[in-house]
Amino acid sequence: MIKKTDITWCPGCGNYAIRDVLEKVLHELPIPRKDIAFTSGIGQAAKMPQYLEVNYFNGLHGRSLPLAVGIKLARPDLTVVSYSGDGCLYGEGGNHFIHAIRRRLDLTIITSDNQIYGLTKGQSSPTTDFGVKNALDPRGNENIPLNPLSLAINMGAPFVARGYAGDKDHLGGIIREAILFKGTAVVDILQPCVSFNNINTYQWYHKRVFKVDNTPADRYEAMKLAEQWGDKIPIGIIYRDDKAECRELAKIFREPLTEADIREHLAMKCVMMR
Amino acid sequence: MIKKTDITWCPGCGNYAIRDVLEKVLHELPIPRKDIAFTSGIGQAAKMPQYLEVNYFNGLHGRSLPLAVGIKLARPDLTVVSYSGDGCLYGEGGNHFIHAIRRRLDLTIITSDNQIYGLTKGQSSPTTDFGVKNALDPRGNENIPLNPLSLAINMGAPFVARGYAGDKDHLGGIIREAILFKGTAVVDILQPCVSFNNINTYQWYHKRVFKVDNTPADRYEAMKLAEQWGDKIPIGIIYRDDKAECRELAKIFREPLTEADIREHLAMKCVMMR
Amino acid sequence: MEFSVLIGGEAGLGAFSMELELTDILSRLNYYFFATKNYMSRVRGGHNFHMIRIADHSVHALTGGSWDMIVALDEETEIRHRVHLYDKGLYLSPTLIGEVAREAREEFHDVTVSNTILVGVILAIIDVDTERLAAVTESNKLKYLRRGFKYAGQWEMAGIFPIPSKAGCHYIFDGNKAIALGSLLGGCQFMAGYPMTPATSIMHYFATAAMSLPAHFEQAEDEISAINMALGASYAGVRSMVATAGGGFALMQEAVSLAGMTETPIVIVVGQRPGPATGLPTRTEQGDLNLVLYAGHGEFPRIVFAPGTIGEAIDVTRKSFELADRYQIPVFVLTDQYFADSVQLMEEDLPVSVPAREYGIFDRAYQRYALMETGISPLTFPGLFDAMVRVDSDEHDESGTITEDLDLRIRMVDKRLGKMTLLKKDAIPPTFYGDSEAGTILISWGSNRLIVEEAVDKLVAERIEASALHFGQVYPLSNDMIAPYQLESKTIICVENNGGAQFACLLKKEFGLHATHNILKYNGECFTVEEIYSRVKLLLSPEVEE
Amino acid sequence: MEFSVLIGGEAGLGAFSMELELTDILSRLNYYFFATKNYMSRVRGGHNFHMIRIADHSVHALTGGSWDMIVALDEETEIRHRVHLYDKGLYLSPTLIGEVAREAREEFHDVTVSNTILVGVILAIIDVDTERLAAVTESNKLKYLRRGFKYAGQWEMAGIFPIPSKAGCHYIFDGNKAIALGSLLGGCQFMAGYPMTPATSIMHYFATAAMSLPAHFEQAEDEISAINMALGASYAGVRSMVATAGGGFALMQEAVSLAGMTETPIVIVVGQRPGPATGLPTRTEQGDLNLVLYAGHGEFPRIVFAPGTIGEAIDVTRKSFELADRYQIPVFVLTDQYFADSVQLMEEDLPVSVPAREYGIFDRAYQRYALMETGISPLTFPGLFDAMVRVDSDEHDESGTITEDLDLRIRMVDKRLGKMTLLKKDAIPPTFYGDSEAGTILISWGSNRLIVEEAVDKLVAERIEASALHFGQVYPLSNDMIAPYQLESKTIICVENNGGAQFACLLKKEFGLHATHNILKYNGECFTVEEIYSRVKLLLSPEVEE
Ligand SMILES: Cc1ncc(C[n+]2csc(CCOP(=O)(O)OP(=O)(O)O)c2C)c(N)n1
Ligand SMILES: Cc1ncc(C[n+]2csc(CCOP(=O)(O)OP(=O)(O)O)c2C)c(N)n1
Ligand code: SF4
Ligand code: SF4
Ligand SMILES: [Mg+2]
Ligand SMILES: [Mg+2]
Repeated sequence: MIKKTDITWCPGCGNYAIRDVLEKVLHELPIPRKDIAFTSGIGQAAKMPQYLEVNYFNGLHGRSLPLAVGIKLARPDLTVVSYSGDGCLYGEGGNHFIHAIRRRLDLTIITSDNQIYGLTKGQSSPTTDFGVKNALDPRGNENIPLNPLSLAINMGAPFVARGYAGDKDHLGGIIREAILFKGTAVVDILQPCVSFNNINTYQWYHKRVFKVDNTPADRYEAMKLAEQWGDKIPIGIIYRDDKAECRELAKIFREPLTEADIREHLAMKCVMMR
Repeated sequence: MIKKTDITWCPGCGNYAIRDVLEKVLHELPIPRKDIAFTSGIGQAAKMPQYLEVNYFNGLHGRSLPLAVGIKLARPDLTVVSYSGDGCLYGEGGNHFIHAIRRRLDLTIITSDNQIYGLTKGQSSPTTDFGVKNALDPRGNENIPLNPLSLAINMGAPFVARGYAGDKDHLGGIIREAILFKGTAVVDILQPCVSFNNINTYQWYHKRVFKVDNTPADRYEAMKLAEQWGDKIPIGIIYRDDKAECRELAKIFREPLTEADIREHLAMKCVMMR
Repeated sequence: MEFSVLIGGEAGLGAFSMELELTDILSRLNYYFFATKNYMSRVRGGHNFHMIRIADHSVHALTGGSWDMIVALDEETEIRHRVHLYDKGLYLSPTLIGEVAREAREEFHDVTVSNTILVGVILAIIDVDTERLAAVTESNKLKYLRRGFKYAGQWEMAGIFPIPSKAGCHYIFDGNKAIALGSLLGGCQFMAGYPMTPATSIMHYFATAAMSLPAHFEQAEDEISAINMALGASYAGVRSMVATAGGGFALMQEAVSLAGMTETPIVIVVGQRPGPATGLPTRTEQGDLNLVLYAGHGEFPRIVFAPGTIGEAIDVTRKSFELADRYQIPVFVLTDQYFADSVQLMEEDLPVSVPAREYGIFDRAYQRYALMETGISPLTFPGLFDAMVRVDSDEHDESGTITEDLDLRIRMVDKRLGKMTLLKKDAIPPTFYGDSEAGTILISWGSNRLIVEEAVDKLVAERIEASALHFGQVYPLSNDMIAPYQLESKTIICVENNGGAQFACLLKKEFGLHATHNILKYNGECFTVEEIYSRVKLLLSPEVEE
Repeated sequence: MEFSVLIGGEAGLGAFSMELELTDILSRLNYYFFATKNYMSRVRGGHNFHMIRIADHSVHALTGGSWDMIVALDEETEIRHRVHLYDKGLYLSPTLIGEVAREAREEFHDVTVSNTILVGVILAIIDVDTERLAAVTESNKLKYLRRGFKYAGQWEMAGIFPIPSKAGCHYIFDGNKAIALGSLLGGCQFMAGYPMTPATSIMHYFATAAMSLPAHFEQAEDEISAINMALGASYAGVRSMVATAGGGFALMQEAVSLAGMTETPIVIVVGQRPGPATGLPTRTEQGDLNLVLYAGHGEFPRIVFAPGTIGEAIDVTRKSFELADRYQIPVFVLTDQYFADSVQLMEEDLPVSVPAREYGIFDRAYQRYALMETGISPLTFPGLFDAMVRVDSDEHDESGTITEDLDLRIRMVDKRLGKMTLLKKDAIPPTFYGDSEAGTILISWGSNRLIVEEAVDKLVAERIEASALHFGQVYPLSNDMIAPYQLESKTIICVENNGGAQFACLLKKEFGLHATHNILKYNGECFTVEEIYSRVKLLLSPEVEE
C-alpha cells in the first residue's frame, strides 16, 4: 500500500534500512497488523509509522509516549510501539520518557537516534556529542550528552537495547525481542543522517560497533556497558530482566459503563442521596 | 524581616528545620545576601525562599530550574539556588532536571523531598514508595519510585548529596558544601510531612538513616549507594567529582550592547548591505 | 424562613469538618441548604471560613449582608467577621468554644468531639426534632449532638431560629462531584490528570469510582502528558477526559490543537481560579473564558459549556461526551472554585442511563478522514476490524497520511471549520428567568446563574423590573439563542466574576451586542445575592450614567 | 519594467542556492527585487520552488498570474508550473538543464557549477552589464556566470527582458533577519529557544551574532524551558527574548501568564504557520492571532505587533524591548513563514543606536511591587544594590511576598490592568495608503501590507476607488487609531491569510466595526497582488452581494 516514492527521507538515510527491518519483523510476528498501534512525535524518525502497515497516531513533537501510554491503558489487547527521534523522545519528550518507564507497562519504545535534529536541519539534540558545532551551537555543543540506554536502565526499564541501522539482521532480532518482551522495552537505534550529521556516519559506526555477547545481569554493569562510547560502541541487548513485573490493567474497552453500573455506583455513594 | 508567624507550613513540618539550617548557612557563607538569588516552583517546599533573606523568583510549578539556568547564564556573578519540592522538580519539572544537569553550570539544586504532593493534599509524587495508597492512588501507587540522586549521578551531576531535616548540623554541612561547590550540586532532603505522609515520618527515618563516611569515587558505586533504601538509608555526600569542569560563561550584563557593537556587527554581516 | 451561619477558624481547627457534619445531617433531615467555603492555600493555620445557609425553601447562593450566627473557632474569626453579625445574631466566641472543648475532654475524654457538639448547638437553634435526629444519625455521634442541644438550652439559643425541613429526598452535590458523575453518565471510562486546585476533587472522585467501575484514572507526570494520554485512550476507543485549572490548561493548549487537527474526541474540564500565574490558588474567578475560547494554535471547532446548576453540570458534562464523539472535537466544561466547592441540593432529576456507543463496521478501505457529505468523517478504533486507523497531526489526506497537497488542505480546513454550522444548530439555548417584558436583563454565565436569579427575585420584590439570562453554553453562540429576548431594546447588565468582562466582549464580537453595564468582581470571592441586587439597583438609579 | 522568474525542483537540486546566488548578485548590482519561496517539510526530494521578481522600481510582493521565465530543474516543475508561463515567456526545461550540467562537467569538471551558469543566463536575460558584473563578483564565480551569458546568447534570450538597476545602495533582509537585528538594536542580550520552523532562523542569526557580541543564545530542552530561562535572565537584568511558532508558543502560555503576574519584561516572537497541530510546517498562515491575543490564564496587559515591512519589523522589534521594559509586560511580535522567508530591500533608514538602559538606585526599603502613582512599580535587579528583588507568581503584596489579602488583590489587579490605558496612549497608529476619499478600504495586518498596497495601486490604475489601512500594532487598539479614517462610512474589506477572519472579529469586538467583506486564504500560500486585486474587483462589482 505504501509507495516507496512517497517516502520523504533523503536518499541514503538510515531510516530506510530501519523501515525494511520493521516491515520484516512485523510480517513475521504472530500478531495481526490490525492489533498493532504505533505512536510517534514529529521529526524525520517520527514519520516511520506512515511508511508501515499499522494503525498509528502521529502526534505532537515530544509526545509520542503519553499517547502510547493512553492507548495501552485503554486497550491492553493492542501491541503498542512508540517510535520517534532522539530530539523528540529525549529532548522535548524527556519527562515522558523517564516517567513512562516508571509505569511498568508492556510498551516498546524505539528511537531513530541520529544525534541531531534532522527535520529542522541540523541543531544539537540531547545525544549530540560534546563539542560538535552547528548553526545553533556555533562554538560547539557545551552539554554532557545524554545516554538514553543508561538513563532507561537507571529509571528501571527491564529491557534495554541498542541497534544499528547498518546491521539489519542484528537489528531485526532486537526489535523482535523488544516487541515480544512483556514490559517496557527501550531500543535506541544508531541511525546515520546523511544530510546533517557528518560525524556519526556509516563509516564511523562500522569501525566502532561490536555485538554484546553476554548481556549483564547487573544494572550497574549494564549502565557501564551502555555508556561505552568512542572507539568501541556496544550494540545488542544491554540489559534484560525477565523477572520484572508488568502492571496489571483493568479491562475497560470491552466493558462499557451501563445503567446498572451507575445505579450500583449511586447506591454506594450513599452519602450523596437523601 | 520575615516574621515566623507569616510562615504557612503546618506546625511540625520538616521545612522549618530546613529553613533554620538555610538561614544559618547563608549567614555564615562569605557571600553577601544581595548576590544570592533563589528560584522556586510551586508547592510547600517552593515557599522556602519567601522565608529567607534573599532575592527570589518564585515561579511556576515545575519551572524553578529554567529560571535558575536563565539567571545564571545572564549573571554568572550571582550565586543561584533552585529550591523546590519532589513533585515540582522530579514530576512536572522532570525534563528540566535532567537537562539542567547536562548544562554544566554552577548551580545548586535543593529539594524538600517529602515523597508526596503536600500543597495539593497528599497525592503520590515521583518519589512516593511503591504501593502507598492515597486519594488518587486508592489501590496503591503502581509506579517504580524515582531515585533523584541516582538519576542525577546518571545525568552527570558532579556533586550529589542527601540531607535529612532531622539532622540539622549534618544538613548544614551538606548545603554549605553544595553552594560552595563549583558546578551543579544536587541536594535531596528527606523532609517529613506531618500532614500527609504518615509512612516516612521522623521516627521512621531516625531508625534508618546513616551517615556516609566514604563518598565513592566511582559513579556506578555511587548510584548503588544512592539507591539504598529501606532498612538503611544513607545520608551525606553520595557522589563528588571535583575534576568535572564547569561551563565558561560570557559576561553580558555588565557589557550592554552599544552603537559601536552594532556598527561592527553590520560591517561583518556585509552580505546584507549593498 | 432562613438561618445563616459562618464557621471560621484556621485550617486544622475543624471548621471544615463541622461543615461536612452539619450538611450531612441537614441532608439526612431533608433540609434545604447551601454551603460554601473560603479557604487559603495552606494545609494548617491561616484563616478559613465556611458559610451555610439553611432555609425552608430552595437556596443556591450566599445571601450576603449579615450573619444570623457566627461560630468563631479562633480570634481571627472574631476580628474579621464579628462586625458582620446581625444585631440579634448568635455568637459563639473562642472562649466559649474553649469551654466546650474543656468540658468535652472531661466528659467524653476526647477533645475532638467538641466540633460535633457545636453542630448539635446549631441543630438545636434551628429546632431540629431530636427524635428525627436520632433516626438519621449514627448512634456513636448522637450523644455529642445531644450535648450540643443541652448547651443550646443552657445558652437560651434553642429553637430561636426555627426552620422547618421541607426539601424532601434529594441528591446533594458539590460542583465537582456533579461533573465527575456527569462524566460517568457520559460513558467516560478514562481520565488522566495532574492534581491542581480546584479540579483535583474531580480526579479524586473519578479515581475512587474507578475502583468498582470499568474505568481507569491515571496520574500523569504533568498536564501535557495527561491530555496526550487521554487523546491516546480516546483514539483507542475509550471516552476520555481531563480536568485541570487555568495554569494546567495553559500547558494543554498544544494538545487541544492536536485534538482539533486529528479530530479526536475529548472532554476538558477547566476549573477557574484567580490568575494570572499561580494567583490565588484556592479562590474563585471567571478569568479563563478567553483562554478556553481561543486555546490551541490554528483554527478548529470546539464547544464550551459553563453550567450554573448541579443538574446542568451533570447534564452538560454527560452531553459533552456525546458531542465530542459525534463531532470529533474537543468539548470544554468551564467551571470555577466557587461552584466546585459549594454543596447544594440537586433539584433536577438525576439521569441514570448511559448512552451506548455505536460504531459501524469498516474494512481495509476505511479512511479515517474520508470527506463525507455529512461533513463528518467515519470514526472507528484500532483492532476492531480490518480497518487501519491512521491519525495525523500534520495536514493529511483522507487516509490519514501527511500531505502537502494545498488544494486538499483547503478541503480539510473546510471540513473542520464547517462543523461550526452544525454545532450552532445543536447549541443549548440560554435559560431565561423572570418576566420577559422587564426592561432590564442580567446576563450571566457559569456559576453565577442562581445568585443572579435570586437577585432578580429581590429586585422584582421591590418592583424593580429585572430578568435574567444565563448561558450554560458559551460557545459557539448563534443568533437563534438570543432571538427570543429582544436584547437590543433592553438595558443589559453583564455579571461576571472577572476584571475584563470577557463574556460581554464575546457578546459584542458575536452579536454586536453592547452591554449597558458590567458588574465585575475579581477579589477572589464569589458574588452574593445582596451584592448583585444592590449594584443593579445603583446602576438603575437615575443618577448613574456610564 | 519587470521580470519574474520561477526556479523549481526537488529539495537538494539547487533551486534554493540559485535563489541565493541570484539575489546576492542582484543586490550587489543595486537591483530592485523581491524573492520568496515555497518549500516542503523535507530535506531532500519533494517539490520546492523559488520566485524572484526583478524590477526597475521598488517591489515587495508576488505579482501572481504568469511567469516571464521558468527554470525547471525537474519534471515536476514542468508539470506543475509550465501552464503558468506567460505566452512569450522563457522556459528552461529539465532536458536543456541536463545538457548544461553535462557540458559543465566536461568543461569545468564540476557538475555543481551548472546552477551558477543558469544564474548567468538569467542575468543575461535582464541585460546585466558584464563589466559591472565582473566588478561585484568573486573572480572564481565569474567564469561560470559568463558561460551562462554565452548560453543566453546561443538561445537568443540575452537582453530580451532588459531591466535597469535603479535601487541604489540598500540593506537586504528577510523578515527573520530583520527581527533578529531589531532585537539587538533593542538591546536584547539573551535568547533561549528550541528550533521550530519558521522561527529557527531568528535563533540561528542570534546565536551567530552572539559569537562576536555581548549576547548569549541558549538552546533549551523544550519551549517551556526556553521562555522560563528568558524570564530568569530578564529578572536578572538582561533584556531577553524567545522566538517560536504557534505550536511551540502554545507550550509557553503558562509562562506568558507568569510574565504577566510577575511583571517581568519579555519579548516573544511568534512565527505563524498553518495549523492546527503540526499542520503544514513550512507554509504560511495568519492563524495564530487569537492564540497570541488571549494567551495565558488570568488577566494581564500585553502588546502585539505585526509588522508589514522590513523597516517596520526592525522598528517594532526594537521598540518591543523598550515597551516590555517600560511597562513590565510581555510584548509580542507576530510574523509568519511568508514574511520570514521573503528576501527584500529595506527602503527605510536603518537605525544603529542602542538605547541605554536606565535604572534607579534602591536600598533595602525597595519593594518590587510598590504601588506608585504612575501605575508602574520600580524595576531593578538582584545584586546591584542592597535592594532585595522578590518576585512572585502567586498574588503578592508590594514586597513580593505571597498574600491572600483580598483587598490588596484588587489593587494589584487594578495596577496590572490599569496599564492598558497607558499602552493605548502609546499605540503605534496604522498606516494609511492611497486616497483618503476612496469609498473602499482594504484592511490588513502583518505580512500582507505591501501586497495589499500594490493591489490598491492596480485598482486605482483602473479607476477603482480603493485605499488601504495596515495595522502594524494589532493590540491594544484604541479609537484614536482609526478615528481619522471614517471607517463607518466605507466599504471595509479585511484581507487575512486565515480561515477565521480573526482580525475582522477583533475589529468588531474593539470598535463594533463590521467588515463588509473578508478576503481569506488558507491553503498555506501567501497572497499575490493579482489575487487581491481580482477578488476586490469581484466583490465591488455590482452583482455581488454578501
Ligand atoms: C513543540 C514543537 N517544537 C518544535 C518543533 C519543531 N521540530 C520538528 S521536528 C524537530 C526535531 C526533530 O529531531 P528528532 O526528534 O531527533 O528527529 P529527526 O528529524 O532527527 O529524525 C523539531 C525541533 C515542533 N514540531 N513542535
Ligand atoms: C501547572 C501546575 N500544575 C499543578 C499545580 C498544582 N500544584 C501546586 S503544588 C503541587 C504539588 C506540590 O508537591 P511538591 O512539589 O512535592 O511540594 P510539596 O507541597 O510537597 O512541598 C501541585 C500539583 C500547579 N500549581 N501548577
Ligand atoms: S535529514 Fe537526516 S534523518 Fe532526515 S531524512 Fe535526511 S538523512 Fe534522514
Ligand atoms: S502539608 Fe506537609 S509539607 Fe506541607 S506544610 Fe504541612 S507538613 Fe509541611
Ligand atoms: Mg534526530
Ligand atoms: Mg513534596
